[in-house]
Amino acid sequence: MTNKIFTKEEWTKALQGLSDSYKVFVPVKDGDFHTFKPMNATKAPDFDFQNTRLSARSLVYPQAERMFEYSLDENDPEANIIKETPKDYSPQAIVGIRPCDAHGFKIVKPNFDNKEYRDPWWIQHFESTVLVGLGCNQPCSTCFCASVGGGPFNKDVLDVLIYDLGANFMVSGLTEKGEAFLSKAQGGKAADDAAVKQAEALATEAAKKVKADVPTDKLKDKVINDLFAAPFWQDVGFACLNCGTCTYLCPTCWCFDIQDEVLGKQGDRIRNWDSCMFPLFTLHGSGHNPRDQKFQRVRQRFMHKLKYYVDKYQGGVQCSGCGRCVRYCPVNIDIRQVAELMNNY
Amino acid sequence: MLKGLLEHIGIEPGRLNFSWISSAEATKFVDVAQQVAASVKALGPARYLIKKRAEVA
Amino acid sequence: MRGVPLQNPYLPYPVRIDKITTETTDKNLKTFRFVFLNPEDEKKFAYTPGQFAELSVPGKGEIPIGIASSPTEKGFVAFTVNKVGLVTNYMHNMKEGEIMGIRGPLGNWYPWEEMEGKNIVIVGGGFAFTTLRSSIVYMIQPENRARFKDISVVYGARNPGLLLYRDELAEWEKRDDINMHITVDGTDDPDWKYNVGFVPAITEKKITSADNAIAIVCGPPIMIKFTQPVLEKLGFPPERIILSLEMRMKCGIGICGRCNIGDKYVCKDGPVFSLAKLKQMPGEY
Amino acid sequence: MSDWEPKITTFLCHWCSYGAADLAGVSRLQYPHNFRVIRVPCSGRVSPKFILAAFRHGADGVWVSG
Amino acid sequence: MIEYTAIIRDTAKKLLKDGKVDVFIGYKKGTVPMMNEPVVISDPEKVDTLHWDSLCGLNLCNYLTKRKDKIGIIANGCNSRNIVTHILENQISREQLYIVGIPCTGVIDHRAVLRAVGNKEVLDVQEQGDKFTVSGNGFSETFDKAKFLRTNCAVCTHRNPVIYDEMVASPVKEQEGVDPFEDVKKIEAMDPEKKWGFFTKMIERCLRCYACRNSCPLCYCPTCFVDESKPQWVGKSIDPTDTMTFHIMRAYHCAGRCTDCGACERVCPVGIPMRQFTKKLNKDALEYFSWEAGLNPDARPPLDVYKPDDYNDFVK
Repeated sequence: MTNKIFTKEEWTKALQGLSDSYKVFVPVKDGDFHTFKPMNATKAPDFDFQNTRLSARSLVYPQAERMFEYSLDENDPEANIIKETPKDYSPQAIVGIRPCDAHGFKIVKPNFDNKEYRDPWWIQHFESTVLVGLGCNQPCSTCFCASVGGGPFNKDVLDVLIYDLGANFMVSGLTEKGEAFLSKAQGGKAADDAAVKQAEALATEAAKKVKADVPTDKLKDKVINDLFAAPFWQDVGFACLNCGTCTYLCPTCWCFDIQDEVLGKQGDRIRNWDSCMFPLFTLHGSGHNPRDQKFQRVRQRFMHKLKYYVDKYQGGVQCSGCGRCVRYCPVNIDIRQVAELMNNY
Repeated sequence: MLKGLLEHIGIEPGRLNFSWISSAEATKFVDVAQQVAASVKALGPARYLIKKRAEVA
Repeated sequence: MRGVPLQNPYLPYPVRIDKITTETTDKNLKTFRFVFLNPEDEKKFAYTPGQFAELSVPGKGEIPIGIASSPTEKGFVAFTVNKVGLVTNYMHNMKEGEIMGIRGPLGNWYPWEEMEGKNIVIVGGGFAFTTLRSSIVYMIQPENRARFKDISVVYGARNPGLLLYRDELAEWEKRDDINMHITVDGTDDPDWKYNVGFVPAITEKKITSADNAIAIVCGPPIMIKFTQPVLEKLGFPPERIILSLEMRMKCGIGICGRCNIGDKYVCKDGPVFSLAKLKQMPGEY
Repeated sequence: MSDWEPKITTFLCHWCSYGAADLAGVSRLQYPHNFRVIRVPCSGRVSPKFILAAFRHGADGVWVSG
Repeated sequence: MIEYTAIIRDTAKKLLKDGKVDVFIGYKKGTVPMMNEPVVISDPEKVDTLHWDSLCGLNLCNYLTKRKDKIGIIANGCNSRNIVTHILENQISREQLYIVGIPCTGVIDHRAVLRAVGNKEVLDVQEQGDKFTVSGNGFSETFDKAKFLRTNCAVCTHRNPVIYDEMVASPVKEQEGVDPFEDVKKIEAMDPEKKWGFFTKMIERCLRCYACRNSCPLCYCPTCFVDESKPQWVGKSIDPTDTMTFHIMRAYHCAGRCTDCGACERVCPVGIPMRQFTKKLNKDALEYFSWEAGLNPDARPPLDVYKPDDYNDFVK
């Protein structure tokens, strides 16, 4: 494990150097919030943020992604044959991703990559990505990563972890992929013991600051149909607008829709994020909709995250505790409260 | 009002035209048709809101 | 990088429409017979009755449809398509010889191992008869017939014109190794020689015993709702009532999340479920 | 650019302007040929969606006439 | 403002106890500062969750659509105008409603507050009359509420409810001398290219989550045009043309109906000021038809009626 110290200026410079061998995505301030953008000279990366408004999931699993293309031209001998779109899987690095968002990739992995089916796009994007995490010195009051198997300096899934030591960054390689990334970084010097100690102290300190303690321990012992029939769903779902904010900002939501788009004789099959909050999500061709009421859709979201996923993969809840849905839900439906309701039901 | 909104967004005035012509007013039809064609022609090809191949990853 | 190139589970096999048959008098149901453009794809498309596939029309989209042909029928696959939405409307206007795609086989199948050595009761209604046809054709093949005991089929439609596969039904009716009970909800045809009555009622009349029997039920929700108590009264335990679910689907391989009910995906863990299993799942279907 | 001719999607009411266009034709009046006419039962049938759809498909202009 | 809470609770309790209403719709205090959750209460003992402060910025009228029961609801100026629109459009009947009017002094723009504290995390907000104090880790600042109003509230000229059964306080003074369309005029002065650039940039970040549509009380169609598949008007990806089409149509469907309540901007997860679309329509409605939505339950909306004196020169 390599630990290196960079001053903040050195680190930005090193990243610029790395742009030759990687597509480097860095958090950039865009209006009121931060978002991941490709590294370039015009906008400097800004590592002083709570978290990006949108999770980094779109860099591995784009909101809209072309799957296939085809020609509808009658004169084309290959007309109507659906063909794969060539993709660019050159290495990319997400620098400054928070450990919770990285943890999100671990949560969704069994969905995209399991023994029955393997999603080629997600897997190839994921495998070509170096996750360079930035530890959270100052977790938000809405964060509850520690309750769901993560933590502000959680290292699993990350390839590199950055510690913000004030004037300097201590950057430590965690995996082979991460070490390879670091070895290409120019500048910096080996970290001394004092720095390592300081970094560890930061991590311990931050772990203490994650206050929200969301109970999820008893969820696995509940019976699906009991929770499903619980009396609180109408109340929980009343305020919901059925917008897709929670699911689109979430690092662990994976649902998508497949659409064909045609322009002239050129057709594309595109997959777009979808949301279980939309009534259309489950509308049958016959007009029947098994989840036509909004409380049912709200219930589906929480049941899926906090119960179905738990039962299906036996690996905890489908939530990385990033707190985005808590902070940005326009009507303040709070997953922490719902988790408590479900856990104690 | 749609015309107002579209113009507000940047569709040039003159691209969208409305008129009211009775079925007996063939000459009025021709007049208006000439006006419409001239006004659109003067603006040149449309630049905005044309659906192109989806800009997606 | 591991496992690259991956086989892309979303990529449909190109097929040519070989034959289109209009099944019903209202012309809303047509059976499409497809031939694979690449013969090796037919081998990859090895299926078992009860499974479905995604029919993929370039420019329109994909629809999940039960496979109506039986794996014992070689050289083609067949699907019966009801005209309801964007894709199906388009398909109904397609002609023989046109190219499209199919993707599959997807989902699970009827529990053939469990069904071996048992009496089979098939209850079907309307255009949900497709995978049941597949099953019947599969079972009455000489090489398979001995694996099953008595086969009884109750199949109903709203009127005689809406029955699927009428020629085959008549043929099966003549056989002595399968008990056919064809019924319609009502008819003004004085020459109608089969039953008149709703499927649950005919089931109650014609099926006498649940001994060593397994029931496969596939039909509109209202039929299922009323058939279920009939079967339970006959003595079928929930484990031996097999149902096939419908759900809005996109990917068909348990990834896109749409057809999730409880901890199951209808597309991957279904569409075939026993009533016993369904009772443990939320009733969102 | 001078030989460029615009494409104008035109929605004409069956009872009014379409009749006028017809009459113009019968009377052999000359008018520009840039119009792609869609006859509608009433210009009230024209939803704003249609107008946007025309622009999205690359129309250079849209003319609705009742 | 805060004192309204107690009155709302008392009123709700009384209404529910007397059986005058089956349910009461209001806000409850959020679990996160500057966020409040709409709530429906049917048990008179539970009215203590009701809450009102200057951060209740949604539109409760949204929750009325097609309800069958008798409803008590709180409404400030813009919300009450939407109730009027709902009644006009037969989404709810006046007889079903018991409206508790709130004289409103504007809603605080939570984004502006965050900007003012350098996007640090706010842990607490306290209101004191026309001032409020926000505090978080290592900071505490007091601001003038008037300077932090949402942009729609800052130019609002209908702060008092136009329709109500009782008021929680006496009406406030309406603002005078504000020009609600200052920004619209600025855009109007641009040339087409600049305008297009401005709006394209504005919606660039749109996620197509439809929070703006769903938070809007005007958007109650069972199937929105973006969801229609036969024909499919709009692509569903985040293609810029599709996104623009969605925004144009969404806005246009609000023509002559929008009350500028600001719910759409409030809920947008990426902070798109989409009122720039609807405000133009509001301005045109006012200029051409002297119409402001939801002021009069007896007047038909302008796009509903034919008048020989239409502003369009083609109507002759």
